[in-house]
Amino acid sequence: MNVFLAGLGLILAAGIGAALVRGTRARAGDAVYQILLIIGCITAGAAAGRVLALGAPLSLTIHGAMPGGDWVLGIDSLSAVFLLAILGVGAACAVFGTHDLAAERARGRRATWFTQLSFATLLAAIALVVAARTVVVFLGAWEVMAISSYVLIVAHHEEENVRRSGLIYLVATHTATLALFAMFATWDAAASSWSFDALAAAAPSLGPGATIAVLLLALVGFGFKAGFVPLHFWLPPAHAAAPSHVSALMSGIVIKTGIYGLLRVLLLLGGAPAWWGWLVLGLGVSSGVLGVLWALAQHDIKRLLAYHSVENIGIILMGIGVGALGVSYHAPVIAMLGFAGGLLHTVNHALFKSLLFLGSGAVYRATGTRNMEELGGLARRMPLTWLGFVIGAAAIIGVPPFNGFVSEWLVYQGLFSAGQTSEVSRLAILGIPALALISGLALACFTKVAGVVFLGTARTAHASDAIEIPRGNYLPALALAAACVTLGAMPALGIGLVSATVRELAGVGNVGLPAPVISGASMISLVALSTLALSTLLWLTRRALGRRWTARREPTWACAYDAPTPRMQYTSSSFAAPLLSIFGPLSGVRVERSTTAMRTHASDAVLDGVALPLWRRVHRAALRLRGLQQGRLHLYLLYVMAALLVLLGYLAFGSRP
Amino acid sequence: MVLLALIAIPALGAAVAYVLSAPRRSTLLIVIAAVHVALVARLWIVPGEQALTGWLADDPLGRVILTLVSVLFLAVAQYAIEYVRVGDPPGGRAFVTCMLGFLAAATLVALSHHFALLWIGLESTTLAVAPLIYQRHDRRSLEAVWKYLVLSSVAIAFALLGVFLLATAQPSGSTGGRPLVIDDMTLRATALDPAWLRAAFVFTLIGFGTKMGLAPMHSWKPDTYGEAPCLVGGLMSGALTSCAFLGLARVASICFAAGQADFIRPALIGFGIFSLVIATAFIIGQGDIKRLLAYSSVEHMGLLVLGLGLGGTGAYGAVLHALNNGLAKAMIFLAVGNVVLVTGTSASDEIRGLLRRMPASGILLVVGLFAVTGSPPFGMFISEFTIIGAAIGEHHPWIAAAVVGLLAIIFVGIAQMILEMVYAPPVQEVERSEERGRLVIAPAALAVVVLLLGIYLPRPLTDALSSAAIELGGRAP
Amino acid sequence: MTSFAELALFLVVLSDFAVLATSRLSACIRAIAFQGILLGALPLLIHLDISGHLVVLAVGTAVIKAGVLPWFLRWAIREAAVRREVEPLIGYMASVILGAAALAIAFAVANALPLRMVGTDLLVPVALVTVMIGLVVLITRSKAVTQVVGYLMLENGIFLFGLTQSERVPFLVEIGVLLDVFVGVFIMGIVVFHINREFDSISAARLTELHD
Amino acid sequence: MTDSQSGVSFTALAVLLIAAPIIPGVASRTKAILTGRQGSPVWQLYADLWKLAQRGTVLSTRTTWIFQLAPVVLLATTIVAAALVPLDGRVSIVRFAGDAVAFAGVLGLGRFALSLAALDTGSSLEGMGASREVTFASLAEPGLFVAFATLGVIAHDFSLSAMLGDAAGRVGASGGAGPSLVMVALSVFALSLAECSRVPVDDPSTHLELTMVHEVMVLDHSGPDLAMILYAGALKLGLFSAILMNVLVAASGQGKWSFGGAAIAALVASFVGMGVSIGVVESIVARLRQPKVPLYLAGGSALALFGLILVLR
Repeated sequence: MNVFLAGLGLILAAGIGAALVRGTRARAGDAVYQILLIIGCITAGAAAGRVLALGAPLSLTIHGAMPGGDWVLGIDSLSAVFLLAILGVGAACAVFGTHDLAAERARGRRATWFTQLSFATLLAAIALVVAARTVVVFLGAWEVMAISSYVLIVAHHEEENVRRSGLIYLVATHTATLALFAMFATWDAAASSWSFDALAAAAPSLGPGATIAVLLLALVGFGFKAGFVPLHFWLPPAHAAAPSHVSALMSGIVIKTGIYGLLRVLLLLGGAPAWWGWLVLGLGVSSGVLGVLWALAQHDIKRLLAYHSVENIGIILMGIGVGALGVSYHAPVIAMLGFAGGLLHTVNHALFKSLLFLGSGAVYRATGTRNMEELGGLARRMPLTWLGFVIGAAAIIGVPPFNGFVSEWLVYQGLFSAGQTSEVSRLAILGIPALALISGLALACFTKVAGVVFLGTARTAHASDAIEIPRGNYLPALALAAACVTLGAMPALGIGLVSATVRELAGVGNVGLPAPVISGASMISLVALSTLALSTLLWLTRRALGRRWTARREPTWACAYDAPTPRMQYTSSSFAAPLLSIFGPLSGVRVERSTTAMRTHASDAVLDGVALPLWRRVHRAALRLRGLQQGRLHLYLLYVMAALLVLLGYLAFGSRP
Repeated sequence: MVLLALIAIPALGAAVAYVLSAPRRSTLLIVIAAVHVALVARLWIVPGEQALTGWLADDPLGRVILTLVSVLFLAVAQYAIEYVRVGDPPGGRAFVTCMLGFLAAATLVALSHHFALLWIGLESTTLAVAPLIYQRHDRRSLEAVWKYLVLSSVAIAFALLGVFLLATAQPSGSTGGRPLVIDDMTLRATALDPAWLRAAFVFTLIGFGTKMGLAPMHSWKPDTYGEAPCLVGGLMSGALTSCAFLGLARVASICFAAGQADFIRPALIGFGIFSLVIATAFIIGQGDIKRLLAYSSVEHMGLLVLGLGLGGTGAYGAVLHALNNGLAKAMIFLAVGNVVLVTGTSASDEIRGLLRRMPASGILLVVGLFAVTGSPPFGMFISEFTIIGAAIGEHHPWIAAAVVGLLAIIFVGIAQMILEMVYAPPVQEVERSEERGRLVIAPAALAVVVLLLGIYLPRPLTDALSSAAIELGGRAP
Repeated sequence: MTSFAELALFLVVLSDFAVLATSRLSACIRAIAFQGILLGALPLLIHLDISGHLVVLAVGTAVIKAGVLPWFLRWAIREAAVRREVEPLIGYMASVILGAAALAIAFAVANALPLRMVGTDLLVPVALVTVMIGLVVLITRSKAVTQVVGYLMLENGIFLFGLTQSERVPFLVEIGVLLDVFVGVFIMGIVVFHINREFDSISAARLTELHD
Repeated sequence: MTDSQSGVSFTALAVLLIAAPIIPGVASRTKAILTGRQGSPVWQLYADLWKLAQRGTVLSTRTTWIFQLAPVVLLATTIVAAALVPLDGRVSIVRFAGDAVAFAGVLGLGRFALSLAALDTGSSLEGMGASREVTFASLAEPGLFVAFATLGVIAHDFSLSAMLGDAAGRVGASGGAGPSLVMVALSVFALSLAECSRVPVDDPSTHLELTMVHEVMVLDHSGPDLAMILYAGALKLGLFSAILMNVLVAASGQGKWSFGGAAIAALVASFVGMGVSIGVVESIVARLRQPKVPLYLAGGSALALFGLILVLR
């Protein structure tokens, strides 16, 4: 455990180091920051790895007069899986971020040491959240994580909408903290102390009402942070506003702490009732479908990726829902499949989503704009970013040689095996068409992004004179891409990583994962490798065949129209139009027509439809009360008299002595 | 002996300061503040001292509030030295005198175990602070001080009536013990006449409630904090309201001892929730930062009274919350003071670009935002968490839900204003920050203390809080 | 002996109504001064064993409440051109009727209170009447000085109520209370003086600049 | 799987690779006969493939490496998909629980590559084709998955070999799952017409680019690339006909053919059958209007869903 804390210390030291070595020797500061941070991640990761490898959870109790009893930290298999994802992706984002900010610092716009310091604090806080074993440490680290990510989101605070998105984010996370506040308070009422073990011990003695309250509050609190549909409204604006390496970390890791929280509560409660499993499965399906639908409607590349995070959280929730159903209907096989699918998809999503965000960050750095309508033809000018992005895209839509497919395959199996049981859990099989629709729409959406942004010809000057970003930037991206491919080609790796936790979650002791999963894993690697082998074989024969015939270069055929302009290419909105028209108003596309122009923009159903109008109504109600304080002393005296009379009435007629 | 010194030194200092010249006045102020803190520290080392035949005594509840007042006064004094020199109307001769007078009166309130003495102390704190509110000598501060004086005097009159009713509730002769002395009254609480005791509680609740600024008797607060200089606002919202809460807590402890718990708990909870609702309504869309902090003070007073009314760990949470709220409120008031000093206005939509113009105060404001709204790393989170835990523990889940909901809305209102002030770009670009170094030390120190309270509660403090909670009809967590 | 006390208490009620009825500020101040004298005399009339501290208390009350404060209030309004009270919110007649109602309520409540009678049974009702009329004056009048007079009347009422417990409430406390009231009114007087200078007329009604 | 068994499935794969291009030929032939025309010979596609293989390629100036990689990936993925399907009606070459998901995933990868290649050329027509192709595919996939789920529930195993192979046959008709199997067959037929871009959804023989879907995506490909794409299309048709044949055999309730030869014959017969039925559909039904296609696909999926509910009940 001390190794882990040493790792965290190194990460914080990296931030402080960057803060100290600022000013003229900023380049040295960057180097110190990167080296220290990577070493910190490796040491902390080693501790987590050891827990997974040896299967021996670590624990550390710090005694002292802290409020709410002494602090307990611990790493069990669940924390270890999340820790590995956090530290790996965190290091990659840090490296990308340093180079990204170096370019910004070169233009002298902003001192970067503060961003680096808060990035290091954020990383350390997330690691602490995952390792916390008492309420005070958990909520403390949770809020430090929320505050430091707020500070990072409003890095470009001179723009008005960045501040607005930052405020929406802060309000959402603070409401989440208050929900957790109430959850832990309800739970603590029955517990002896504020530590998680005491909570676990008190779980059986929680009354039915209290259990429902705890479960719902957990769903709201962690749901806000995870961002499934009704509570996702803060996620797209926050990710669009944040610098790209921060939104990569947030989308890949920070929203996963919500999933970690749900799993931790499930573990402590020892399984949830069936209704909760159905609710989570329902939320997963709705988040998945709506998330990808709204992603299709976006013009801004980072908002699109953010909505895809909502979709993938939906898939993860479907996995957890199936797992919870398995536990509540006492079917360990379903539970193990569901949890394995959900957990592995969390890790996979952390990898390919941060890869995609780093790609979009590189595009933003090179072209200065995020609007897909102004991009195009970047593959030729930024080949390595394009390679990383297309691998990420293939991974996210869940096709065989990549890691996204493995976790979706597990979720499918979980859904199908639930369908085979005789009880009412059979209805879970209806999740299969939903998941198929989600991956179909995801394929449509990422064909659109990859095609419109990187392929075809440059639509504006921004895109045409884009230059490839320096080497330091796309190395982390390619590392993540490599991780996606290896996990895709060797799924046994990923499944082995999560098997210990899955056994714990499903509460089946140390029986192995179901046999079809193990054999399936090796078969999938066979499918993946055969696809790659066959493709290379055909590519080589095609090359050999082609050399005999010269390949002529002509302008694109396009039915012999010889003056095509870049504006005639399919844009992001036209590409998505057929699909969005099918779903009608649900897709939230607002069309503005004037005599001369027609513009479409995507609106968020929950943010514009529910959250903001609700706030305006609360605001209006408050203003109506403003009349109380209109400045006349007489009325103030009357208020005091009224209060006195009320109390005297209470005295006279209130409870008899 | 220490108790008398604690009151006499500031009182004498106040008289002497009136005749001294400006620089020596400031040094006198800071010296007395330091001596006061030292004496209070000595109280912590050897607790339980008595003076004036039991009229002045040191008990855990009083000691916690006294520590808050003393530490707060030291920070404000350090801030005042610079403010007196550089404030828009520089602090005159009466400024330091009134501050020291306030310290003496507040110490009297904290230490007195005789209700009438407590009343006199509270009345003198009101009168000591009145000239400080009128520091700017313009029409708005004149109106503010007038309303403050009239409302407070009426309230104090009711409190006096309450004290007299307490005296009538006490049986005369040997069975009743010394009249109006808290220790005797708690010992012989069952002998008190319930009808008079309840009437006394009603009037003291109105009297001390108005001094605390509970809704609906809070109308003087936004005007007073809005017009008074910020350090005075900090002093009042931190120390004065806590002394008023101490008075109410003393009366409540008598009532709890006399078995009137089921009469006073609904009243306290009712006032608590009502204050929270009113505070929420007025914080949203508030235009002035100082008035917003006033309503935030109303909110936290509501939480204190709610904690006291809930019982169980609520009493422990309430006393700890008084400590945290005092320090956090003073910290954010001093930070706002720096801003108002430089920008000249407290209207929030005219203040922009603090991160550029005054980075230190800007960051302190953001830290203050998270401290005042009870976010975890800070002390306020622990006390709010205890109070809400008590609400659930004492089977009032709906009250807990309502409180959490209102806190969420309040956070939005405060965050909306402060974050816009700090992060929006300044109207005209400014190259070097117009920050005054010395004015940042006090709020920064307070911020550190509030953060520490969230992470580490020293053993003596937790013992004092636990015994205070038991005294107030609750229990330690 | 009790007849003298009852006479004094009756005069106190009379002075209450005088304040309610008059529209001229100087008449108000004279009425409250007269009430001060009565208050000074009452402790002597009620308690037969005239001990040293009772005399000092009585003289102190009389000097402060009858002498110093009324003179001070006159000083505060000396520059005010207008010496008449602005028409109160509910009119003079209504104020007097309200005063009468307060009297009725006071007597009804006084009988219900299980108070161990000390001195005459008239003391508690008169105290309650004075408190209530003080509140009426405070709320309905708009002139700053009249509100101070209302506050003084409120204090007098509570002081009267305090007399029922006088032997139990030690001397030092009585003096302390008296001093506090004196300092309070003193500061209010200064503020009234400043209001007088800032605002053309000293009507408190126009003080509505601060609002949300 | 025993080595004799693998021998049969490998030969079945070889038969598919060889015989698949007949299907479009048979389809156009049947359509010609029904509409009273001479029509092109059955082996027309073989001739085209051979001709294209000899030709040089013309590449657009705008395209990158993805344009040349796409046909290769399309063909490779279709072949791998073939390895997953039990062509001989008993067991496929690669068999594991949940390989139906792999089947759809592999086809998805091919479609992804082809759409990217279409967008790479930068022409608006190819973009339109890619957009429509991806839209219809995303609506057809759920239906296909429901069909697989129904078969899986019947066969109590989510792998294609069990669903379409022996297990379904045994349980099929006898277990009272007959009607739902028929519904699944109909829905698979309807959805395969969409997947392989045949008439009701898309018309391979039209020359008006604005109405095309799949064809317009491959406008810019030429020479061996175009040959690979056409061949992959034919293979996909072969796959779906094999799946359809297995479902129908399961629905009819006879047992499985014990020896290999009959299975191969049945496979070839399914190709011809598929060709004829496509030809019949093409001559009876006209192409659907663009906004009507989602309804058609929803109808196909609803059929499969109804089958699933029947089985789950």
